[in-house]
Amino acid sequence: MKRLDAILLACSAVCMFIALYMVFIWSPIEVKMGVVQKIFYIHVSSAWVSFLAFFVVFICSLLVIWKSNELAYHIAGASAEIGVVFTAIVLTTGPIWARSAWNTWWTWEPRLTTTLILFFMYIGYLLLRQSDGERNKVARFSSAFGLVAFINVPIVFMAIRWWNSRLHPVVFGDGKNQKGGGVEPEMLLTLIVCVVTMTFLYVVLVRKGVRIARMKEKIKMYMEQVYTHFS
Amino acid sequence: MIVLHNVQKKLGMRPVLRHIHMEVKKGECLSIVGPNGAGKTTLLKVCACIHQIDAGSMYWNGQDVYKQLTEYKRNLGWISHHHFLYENFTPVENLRFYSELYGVKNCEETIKRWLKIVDLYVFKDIPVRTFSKGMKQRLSLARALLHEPSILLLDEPFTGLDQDGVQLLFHLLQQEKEKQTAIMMVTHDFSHIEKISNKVIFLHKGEIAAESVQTEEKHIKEMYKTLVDER
Amino acid sequence: MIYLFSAYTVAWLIIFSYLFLLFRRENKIREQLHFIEHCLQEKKNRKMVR
Amino acid sequence: MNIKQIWMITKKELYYEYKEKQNVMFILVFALLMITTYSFSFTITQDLLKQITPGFIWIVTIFTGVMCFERSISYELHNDCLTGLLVAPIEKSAIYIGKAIANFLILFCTNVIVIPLLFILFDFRYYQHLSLFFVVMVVGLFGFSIVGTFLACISNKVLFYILLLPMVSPLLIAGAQSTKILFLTENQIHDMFSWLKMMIAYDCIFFTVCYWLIDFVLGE
Repeated sequence: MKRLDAILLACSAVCMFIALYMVFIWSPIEVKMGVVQKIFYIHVSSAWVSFLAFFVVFICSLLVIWKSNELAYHIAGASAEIGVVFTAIVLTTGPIWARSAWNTWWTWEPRLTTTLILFFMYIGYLLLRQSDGERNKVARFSSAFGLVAFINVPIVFMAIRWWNSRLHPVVFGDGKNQKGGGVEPEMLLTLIVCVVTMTFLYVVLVRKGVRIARMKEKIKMYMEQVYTHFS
Repeated sequence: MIVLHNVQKKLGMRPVLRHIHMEVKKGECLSIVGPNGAGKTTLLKVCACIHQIDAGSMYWNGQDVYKQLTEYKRNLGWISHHHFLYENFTPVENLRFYSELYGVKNCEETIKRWLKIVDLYVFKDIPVRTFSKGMKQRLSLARALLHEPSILLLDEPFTGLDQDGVQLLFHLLQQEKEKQTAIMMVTHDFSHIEKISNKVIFLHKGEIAAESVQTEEKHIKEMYKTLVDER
Repeated sequence: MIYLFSAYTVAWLIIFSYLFLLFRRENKIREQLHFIEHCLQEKKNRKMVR
Repeated sequence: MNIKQIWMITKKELYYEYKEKQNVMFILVFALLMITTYSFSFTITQDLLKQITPGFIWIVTIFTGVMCFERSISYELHNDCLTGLLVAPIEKSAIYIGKAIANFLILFCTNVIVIPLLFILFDFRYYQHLSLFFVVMVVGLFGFSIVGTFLACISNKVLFYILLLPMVSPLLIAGAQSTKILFLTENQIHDMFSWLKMMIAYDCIFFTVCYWLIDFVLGE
């Protein structure tokens, strides 16, 4: 257990340095947008991690509902937390880039808005997990919400896309990840390395979160023992 | 009447009930006692099919309960210290709703009869929210018994009941026993057990720790003490 | 350039503060756990002596 | 699915609302107060009115709905009546669907009162496509009640608001847009149909999912 963690941590650290090197020094500077384009790497890779995290929440919620699997419940919790953190990164780096590229902080563009709603939904999910009540009940309820929330994501995306394209002129082309012209192979490689790094980081964080959750469980169990001794 | 064979129930990962073998015959009253968190209420909820069992089997009249769920539930009565009444309905409306749920035949007459039995006929058209606690409890007895259940589950029925209510409950239970109803009762109040029960089951940490056909208060207290101290 | 800088700063800040939070939480809970285990152990020992 | 059981629950629910008239009064007064506040907060010209009324109708609906859903569960928990229902010989999904339908009917009735009042108070003249507007309203409210009732079952008072609003945002967008098209740009009526289709798809998806999930959620 411990060893695997160490290996994973080392891997993610090494990857991190490689990624940083590639992002800032190795990869070419984009012609149209200039150096600002480099935000793109961290933006996209954190977006990837957050979607991955929410997908994991979905799968784990299914397992909780279906098989009442305890481990899945812990993983879902840790994953949702990480997802929210990385969505926060996406939501802060996005506007910074937008400011430089489109000269506005925020637009009600489908991807941005969907991400924002996603952010709110999973904050709701985390709050629901922390609500008081019988443990099993809370687990069932929050997992049900995790399922419904994930199903809602594509619908929200569709709705917002239609909403925008029908009634507003499309100002910024097809989405914000549009890169002028084709992608340079170096850029693509850098992006891939960044994504891999972030995924490693995600795995490390999930394992840590699960460990914490388990320890919390243990404490609860011990507390029960203590209480029965004293009563 | 009801037979539980090797029943297991988990809430999350934690097993709440393990290896439960028991049988309640017609006209028999079984009491379940045990410390807090032993799984008494869970056992009752399993018998009422609110919780689904994870392993083992449950039989009613020699057939699997889950294969005749509606029929089984129609024959089920549940009395608890919560009274399950809608505050803004009058007694008649409350009883009418429940008798509709259970498909009681000539319901108006049955309601009238039961209101007379629990001595609330005078107040039949006054909203329940104005009632005293004792009156609500009495009405809840009528609510639980009006479809003439052949299995009766009692979840700490004496909590919050006044002296008259206790007398009435005993009277009704005695009647039910004569009508060959199978009764299961969870209670903390050992003094009431001997008056009605034929058998006592001691539940500890989700397992049946002991069974006894002696139901005197002293005997139960002694056994309870030794069981709790032992473990 | 300033945008690039601020974007990366914010991102790393968020990641590291989350990491920091996680570690602190873990340590806190571990302490609690040790404390309780210790208490229980002591209790058991005392019982055995008695 | 058992129609008879669902109807029993719906009937009880509606009868309960009928007995406790103050609840419906609360919802109505609240909606009217919102309209009043709306007129205070904007200086309304006829032109602006047309722009914001469609959205406003849906905002009023959401806020009144939130009150309605939250109550329909809270009085069930009050004396542990929910356990009473779970022990009774009916399906768990019947309880949920019965409640959802009752909520839908209550919301619909309040809207039938509130929307004409809104039109009268602001002198908003609108006569075309009333039947289409009706259809949009019904489809929207149905999806809204389904999701709202489900979320009310799994959350507590405060959290409910936070969970509900992002969840119904597609419905809100589609509803507001289609209403806007009906009110303002009648020549784009075919666009309205694609929004309507989306709302129907939303209703179907969430009906199926919630219907399946409620068995695992209720009574645990």
